[in-house]
Amino acid sequence: MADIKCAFVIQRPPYKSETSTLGFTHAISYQVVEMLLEDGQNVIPTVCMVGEGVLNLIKDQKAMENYGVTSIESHGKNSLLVDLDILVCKEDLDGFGIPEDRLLDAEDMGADKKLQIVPYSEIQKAMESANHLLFF
Amino acid sequence: MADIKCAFVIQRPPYKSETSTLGFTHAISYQVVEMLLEDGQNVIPTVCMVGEGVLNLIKDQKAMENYGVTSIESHGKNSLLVDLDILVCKEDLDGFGIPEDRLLDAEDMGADKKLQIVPYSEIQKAMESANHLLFF
Amino acid sequence: MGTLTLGCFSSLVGSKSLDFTLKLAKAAADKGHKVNLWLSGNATVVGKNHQKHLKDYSTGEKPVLELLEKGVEICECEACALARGIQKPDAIPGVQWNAMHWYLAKIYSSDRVLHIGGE
Amino acid sequence: MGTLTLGCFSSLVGSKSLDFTLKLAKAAADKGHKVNLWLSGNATVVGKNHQKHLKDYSTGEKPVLELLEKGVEICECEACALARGIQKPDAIPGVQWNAMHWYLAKIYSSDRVLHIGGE
Amino acid sequence: MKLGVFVNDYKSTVDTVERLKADKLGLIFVQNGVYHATLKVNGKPCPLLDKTANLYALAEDLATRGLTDADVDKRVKVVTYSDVVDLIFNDYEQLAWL
Amino acid sequence: MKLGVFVNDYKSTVDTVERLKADKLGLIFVQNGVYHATLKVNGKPCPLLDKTANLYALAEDLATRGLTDADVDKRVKVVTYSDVVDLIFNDYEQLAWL
Repeated sequence: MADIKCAFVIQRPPYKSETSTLGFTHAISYQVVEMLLEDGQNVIPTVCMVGEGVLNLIKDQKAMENYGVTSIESHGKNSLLVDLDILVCKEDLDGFGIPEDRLLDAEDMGADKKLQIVPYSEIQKAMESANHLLFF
Repeated sequence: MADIKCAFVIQRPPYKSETSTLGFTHAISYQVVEMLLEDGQNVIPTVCMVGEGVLNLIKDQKAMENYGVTSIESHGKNSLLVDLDILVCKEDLDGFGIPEDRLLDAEDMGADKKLQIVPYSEIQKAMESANHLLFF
Repeated sequence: MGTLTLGCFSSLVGSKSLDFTLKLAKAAADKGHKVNLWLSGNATVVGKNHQKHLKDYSTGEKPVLELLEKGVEICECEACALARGIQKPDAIPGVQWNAMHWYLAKIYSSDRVLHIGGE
Repeated sequence: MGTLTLGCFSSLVGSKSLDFTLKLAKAAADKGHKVNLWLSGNATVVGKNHQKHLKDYSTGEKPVLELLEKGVEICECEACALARGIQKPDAIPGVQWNAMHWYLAKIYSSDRVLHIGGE
Repeated sequence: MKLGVFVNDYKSTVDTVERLKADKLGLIFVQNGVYHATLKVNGKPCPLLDKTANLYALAEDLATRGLTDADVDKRVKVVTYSDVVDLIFNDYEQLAWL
Repeated sequence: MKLGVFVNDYKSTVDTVERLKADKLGLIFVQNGVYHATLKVNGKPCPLLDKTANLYALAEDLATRGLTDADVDKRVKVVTYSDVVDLIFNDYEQLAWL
């Protein structure tokens, strides 16, 4: 049977509510979903960062040092490490004046995936091609 | 000793978070605060409704019927019944196009107090003359 | 008849998003649809037993029991519950505890998914 | 030295407003100020015992115990706690349970009040 | 795509909804989202109402806030929970809560 | 009045802050409020920074979000929790959390 595609759209800023963290952790759990499915079945999330959601991706977050909690940066890095596609809205980054070199990567963890900075129209396409949308 | 005046500024719409309900219930508790204070000491809240907060005052709220919870209207009426001053920002009512006859009163409960619809400048004055501000 | 999977992160009291979720689940089950309900984040409090229903507050225990009786599958995020001091013996009997892949697995075989995210 | 009364409605996990409140209370107490802390609404979960501190989540139990040791008076809204299924035996020892007039009475004799309201 | 959007708040959701495109778009106003269907701000109805012809507002959430059918913009259909279930299964394939 | 306002969120608080008046007004940016002190939107700094000369941003909340002192508008002073306690007792008589 075919894969089921889900667009996980993260649109809220970090650390105000739990929602961006939960967006990443729910997406990462696709790795083990096969335990509960039949052979060949899978759920593939694409993570889309839009609006204030792009603020979650700024690197060097000191959340563990200051609040004793895993940073959202770590969750983003883990998402790359498990080969999730993370699409980042270019217009929103530009609007906030955030250059690409301020954003997280997971090279130090040996991830092959990188953030994919794309125009909003690409994110629209990802949403259109998804079976289900989940807004975080 | 003199009274301590507090401005309780309710600025959020109803039923999205608990905050407007808690604003009214905290204000109403001034009635029993003397239990914990010395003779002659008192805390006097003035409730100020601004911005989307004015939406809490629309009458005929069917919260008990639909959600099984006390309506914010009831809390507003109880506030009038215990003689709290409730100042309502006229500019915000006008902006939303809400006429005075859509707002709650507590006549049926025998309250003497009514909502006081005032320009924002009066609310500013109430805040200035308060010892402490509490934004809900 | 179809399958609807609902996910909810909203807290029990104050926000009416969780009330909405429970009511929509009931309306769908009443029409004969299969309904799955995933509770995560602050929504996990709804799966706790001994909620006192005071008139000023929403309560989740009664509607949760009703949904279970109607065959709605309800699961809450174990980590989210533990972090809030809710332990297994506190859970409403019949509410499952699992991790997030439970939700994705239910999504796999759903016709419709409504994810009610953060506040 | 002065008296600071803090009130907080925010939930323990997710929002960092409650973390802010606990840190500010500690900073003020460390400077020798008298601090009172009122917890209402979703913030009452912070007064529950047996919170499991997972790395992904804020925890309140440890900082609450620290504040109590520093002489900070902490009280939570009894009705708000009960509505969330938290009962007296679940309370962290030393955290008071009372109604809202406790907060107003503390405000009476405070030099400064910071009310951290809804979300 | 056939997208049903649950607009559940008043202020904060407009930006995201504004830029969503769909072959068939429905806006279902619930919770404080119902103010979009009822309030005129400085005399003007909410611009979201121009976004699609498929507009719905949940009756219970109107009544809870003291609003009546007469308050609802004529373009918006008042619906029950049962209607919402039918919209979900019959009219929209993807759903969003904003 | 001498009013210290804790601006704790990014989008939703601007309206209320805009119309507050005080003899002495301080804006203390905490939590996501620190974005007001750091982000330029379409090249423009946040208009709240023109509202008063007494502007502060909490160091821990900047660092938590991956922001550094270099990101902070020059008009804004970066402060610690200990500094905030002193601001509360020494500089402002009334406080607001918005």
